[in-house]
Amino acid sequence: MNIHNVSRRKFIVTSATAAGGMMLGFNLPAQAAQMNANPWELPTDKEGQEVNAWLAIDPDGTVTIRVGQSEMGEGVFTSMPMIVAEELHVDWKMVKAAYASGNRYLRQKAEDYQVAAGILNEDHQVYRRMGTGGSGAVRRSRTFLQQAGASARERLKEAAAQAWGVARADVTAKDSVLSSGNRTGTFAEFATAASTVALDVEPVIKTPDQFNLLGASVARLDTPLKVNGSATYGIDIRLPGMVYAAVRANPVPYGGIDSYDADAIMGLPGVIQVVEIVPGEGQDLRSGLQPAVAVIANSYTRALSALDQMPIKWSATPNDGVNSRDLFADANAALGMPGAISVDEGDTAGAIAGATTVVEGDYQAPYQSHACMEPFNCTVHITDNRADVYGSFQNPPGALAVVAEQLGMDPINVFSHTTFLGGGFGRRSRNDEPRQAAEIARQVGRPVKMVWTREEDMMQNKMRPMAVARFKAGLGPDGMPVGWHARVAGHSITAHIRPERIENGLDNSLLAAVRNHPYNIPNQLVDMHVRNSHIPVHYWRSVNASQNVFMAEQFVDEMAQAGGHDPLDFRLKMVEDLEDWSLVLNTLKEKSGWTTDLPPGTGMGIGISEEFGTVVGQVATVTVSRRGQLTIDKIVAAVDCGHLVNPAIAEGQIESAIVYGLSACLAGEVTISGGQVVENNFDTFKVLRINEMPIIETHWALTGGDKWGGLGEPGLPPVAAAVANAIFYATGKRPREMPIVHTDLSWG
Amino acid sequence: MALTLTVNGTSHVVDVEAESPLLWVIRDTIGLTGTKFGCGIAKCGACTVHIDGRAAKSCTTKVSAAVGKSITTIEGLSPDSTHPLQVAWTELDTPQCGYCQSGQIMAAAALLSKRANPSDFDIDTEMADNICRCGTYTKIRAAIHRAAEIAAQ
Amino acid sequence: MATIRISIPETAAKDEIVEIRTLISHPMDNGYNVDARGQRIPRHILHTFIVTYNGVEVFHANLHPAQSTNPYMVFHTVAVETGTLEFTWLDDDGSVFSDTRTITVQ
Amino acid sequence: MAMIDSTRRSFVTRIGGGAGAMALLTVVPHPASAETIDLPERESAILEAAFGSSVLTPGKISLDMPILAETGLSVPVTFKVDSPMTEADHVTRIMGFAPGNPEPVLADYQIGPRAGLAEVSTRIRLARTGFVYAAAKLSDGTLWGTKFSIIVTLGACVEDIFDLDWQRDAERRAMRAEARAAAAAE
Repeated sequence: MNIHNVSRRKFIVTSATAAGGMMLGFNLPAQAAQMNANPWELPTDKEGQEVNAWLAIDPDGTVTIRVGQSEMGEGVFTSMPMIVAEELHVDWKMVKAAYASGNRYLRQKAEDYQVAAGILNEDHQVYRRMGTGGSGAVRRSRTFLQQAGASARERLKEAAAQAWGVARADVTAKDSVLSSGNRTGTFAEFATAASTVALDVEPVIKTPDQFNLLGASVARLDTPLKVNGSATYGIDIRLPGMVYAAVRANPVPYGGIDSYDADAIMGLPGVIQVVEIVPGEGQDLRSGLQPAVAVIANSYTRALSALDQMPIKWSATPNDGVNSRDLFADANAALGMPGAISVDEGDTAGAIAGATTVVEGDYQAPYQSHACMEPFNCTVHITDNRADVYGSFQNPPGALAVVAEQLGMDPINVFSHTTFLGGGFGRRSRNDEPRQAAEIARQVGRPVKMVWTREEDMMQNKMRPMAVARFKAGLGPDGMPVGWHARVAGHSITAHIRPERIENGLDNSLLAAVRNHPYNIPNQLVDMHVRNSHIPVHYWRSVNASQNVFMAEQFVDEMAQAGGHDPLDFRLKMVEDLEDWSLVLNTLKEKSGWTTDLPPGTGMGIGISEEFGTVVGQVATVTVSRRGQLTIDKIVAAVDCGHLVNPAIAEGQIESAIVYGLSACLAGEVTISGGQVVENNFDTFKVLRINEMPIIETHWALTGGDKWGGLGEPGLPPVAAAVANAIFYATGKRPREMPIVHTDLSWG
Repeated sequence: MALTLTVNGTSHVVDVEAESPLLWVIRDTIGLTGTKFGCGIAKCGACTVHIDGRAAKSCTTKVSAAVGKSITTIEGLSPDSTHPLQVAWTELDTPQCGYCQSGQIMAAAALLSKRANPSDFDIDTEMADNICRCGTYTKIRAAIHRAAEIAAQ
Repeated sequence: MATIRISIPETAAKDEIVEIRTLISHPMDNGYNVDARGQRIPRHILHTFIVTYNGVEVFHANLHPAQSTNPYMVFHTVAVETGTLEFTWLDDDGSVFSDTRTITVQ
Repeated sequence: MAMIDSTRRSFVTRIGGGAGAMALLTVVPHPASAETIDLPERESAILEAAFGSSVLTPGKISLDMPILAETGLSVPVTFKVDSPMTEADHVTRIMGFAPGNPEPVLADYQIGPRAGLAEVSTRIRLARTGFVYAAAKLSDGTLWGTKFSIIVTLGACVEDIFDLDWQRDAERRAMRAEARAAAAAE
């Protein structure tokens, strides 16, 4: 049964992953088309024929489908080509993927067939959207990728029809073969003709019920490159004549440099020069150079050891006294004052004042680091009137823009080449590092690869913001909420990156999953305070929902307990008018064997939230020893993202988000002391390891229709709440602070 | 100074300082970039190689300590990804971003050479050094069991 | 005190069109930036830039919040006669910044 | 200060590789094919007040700026008008607009024959991806205009990544407000 032949009926698809077995979908035989280890746009090895900007067909039938998003593990190098292939009717075994060109994105506007089909307008760029974020790859690219495949298919059919003297309607295209009656031909044969065919009407793209390939768990195209070490990441780039740069900035972000003694290390082996990086006029925290110093050498290890031996005196900064304790105290103090209002419905204060029971809860979440496995790096090669920048970009046009700005070059002459990313998680959509590499290359005058140590990567990271919250609710005689007030104080990314979008102190993104919780409560007040420090912040997997759901969904449990309700039924009652939330909660109830009747030291807890259009609920089962030793036994997730492109990859993203979320709620955190990041490597920054891995089950509860929810991030926010709520049932103790390691869980 | 290293059966004469980390000699001097840099303090496992058949963190192994030894990197595990682990890894589509997977596979290969049919407990203790930020641990565990099956056939 | 940098040829041929480049240091707070508490930093910009040539106005710019920090301006004028050019910037807070340059016309 | 060279407004580029046959990709960044340049309401009102009319004929004035900027904090731009700048025929005023900015006006220059050349370069702030407009008034009273589409990458996803979540929240709240109103009416 193909998931998508059953469109209207809501159903649950189980693909337990205990042994990675797939209940549904199938693995096609290994790819015939050989993927390039260097994934950036290459002239096709053979004289391929480009039918449109999204696909080129080689004489041997290989079809290179270009990918606008960055492959950082979320599977876009497979899911995006699947969308094009669904319409193209190509033999999937002949498909290989390569990145779309960041430079071409600049120089070319939307193609005519996209404009004629009403999918894009003439002012859009040819690849429309090359940033990767907000779990938007499928949702924001689906229509124009389907159109690219459909319009190419119809042009291939038209070329064959004209050659055979038949009507296009009498030509069929299936698995790269065109046929009409007894005549057949391959896509490769008609590719050149197809590239110049003009259609009076562009084909209409398929609706989900017509999908054949989409919905199947086809094997990932990039896996063969990732099991033999051949896949190229930014850190692996090697260019002829390339030199290496080890760079270090003031440990207090954006602090200055008093002095450094280059002569002390010039004589060390392989050292070529020392480069000082000075911020230009008007460059600031948002995107600009930090004062830094780099040692250039003929190998990275020589550059790094020289940098370590070079005496450097960092300037004092106004932020030397900043530490997490004071930042939290300042933010918690703000919880006592009215903030910028985001939601104000009914008379919340009155409702709470008149309530039978009043519930209150304070929570806290620290700065969090992305800690991608691949430390930051970038390679820049400047020639007379051209610059090439290689790296693990999550926003290739942004990297290109930054290098052009820093070198004073016209962006048209700058070419970004995206590699595979050793993790992005939002961090790599910020391009201060390519700017730094461009400045080094400008001074060095040779191709240079800049590599950050793990310590530099952690200390100069743009963090997931910290936040604190206070909730207050009034319950009626039936124990259901009559009034609900949420107030958040925290570090605002918008205020840091786009201050002009802050109107009288309000940043709604800081309230994600608090402002748009699903519960039907008559009187609601949500307000907030911006409390920024000098620490730069940026998008982290699921952004602020990653702390807000830990806080809000624990408070929902506190209301349930105060009202005498089962936490899951309590939520079901407040979302009974919402079909998708009810389906997810009921699926969870059934699949997790939900109960709060468990022996002491064992507990089940629930957490549910919606982000980027996808509703994810999770039930955690935990065991806590009397001495407070926590074990996460199992996480059961129920997900409604509407439709699935590749179930196996989608399931991998839910599981990945759960593990990333567990790392951030169990023991991992970033604390600031003396204005600096304390946890600067994996000895002090704790992440989940294989021996701590729970069993994870993912169940699809798809409502279909026009819902196309994201998958890279929505799986993360509920896990911290589910674990915390489970801990309460196991121990009676409520961990109000992330990470949970700060709470003594001993009981009995 | 000139040192001779045997990597994946090939000997290389490299002009590097004796205390250089083996990781960077393999990556920058010899040019095998499949072995990855993740932390530099032997805490993440991305740099795992084999030295005389045993798993070693190449970021904290001095190149001088590897002279005269047989060094194996991910590129040397098999000529065409036919090692049971590579077959199992591909069959289960284990990698996501893939950056840690060379180290994961090399650590798993050393485990399999010690224990042909490792238990989950064996895997937990042996593979706890190898961080995966994408969280592919379930598939890593399943792929190791699958590789043991393939090797046994 | 705002630092001012002006580049203009010292000599020019009669009626030659000369390029003038000016830079003045000023934060140009556009009124849409916010402080660490998310509160708007009030608008404080240079709102007018006037250039006179022997007393005759040859360039007049109304500056707006979209003008970048440290306003930079490149424009041209005809070297009609030897004389003095005066460059004046007017600040929201009422202060006036000015500087002069002379040009000799053969 | 390196000024961006402005020689590449429209050119033909051969796309290497992929296309066996040479694919001529002509970039006409801002086809001013329409009869007039129509500005959004806010901007045309200001233009009306300043120039006496907001009907701009495409031509004579050009905008030279990079097609891409990262933060948009300091974007180099050159306003250039094709005019002899004589007593009889010269530019009297040049204005620039950015509908995507919190405030519409980018630039406003009053010049005359004494300028000799109608070309002004500066650096401006742009808040988001979109069109930038330029308008020129000549001594004969005629008005000319152009527009340029620029991409601002940093913060581009700030406004839209939560679009769907806010929309679904608004729908829920509206549905429930109606239900409460209906219940109250009974």
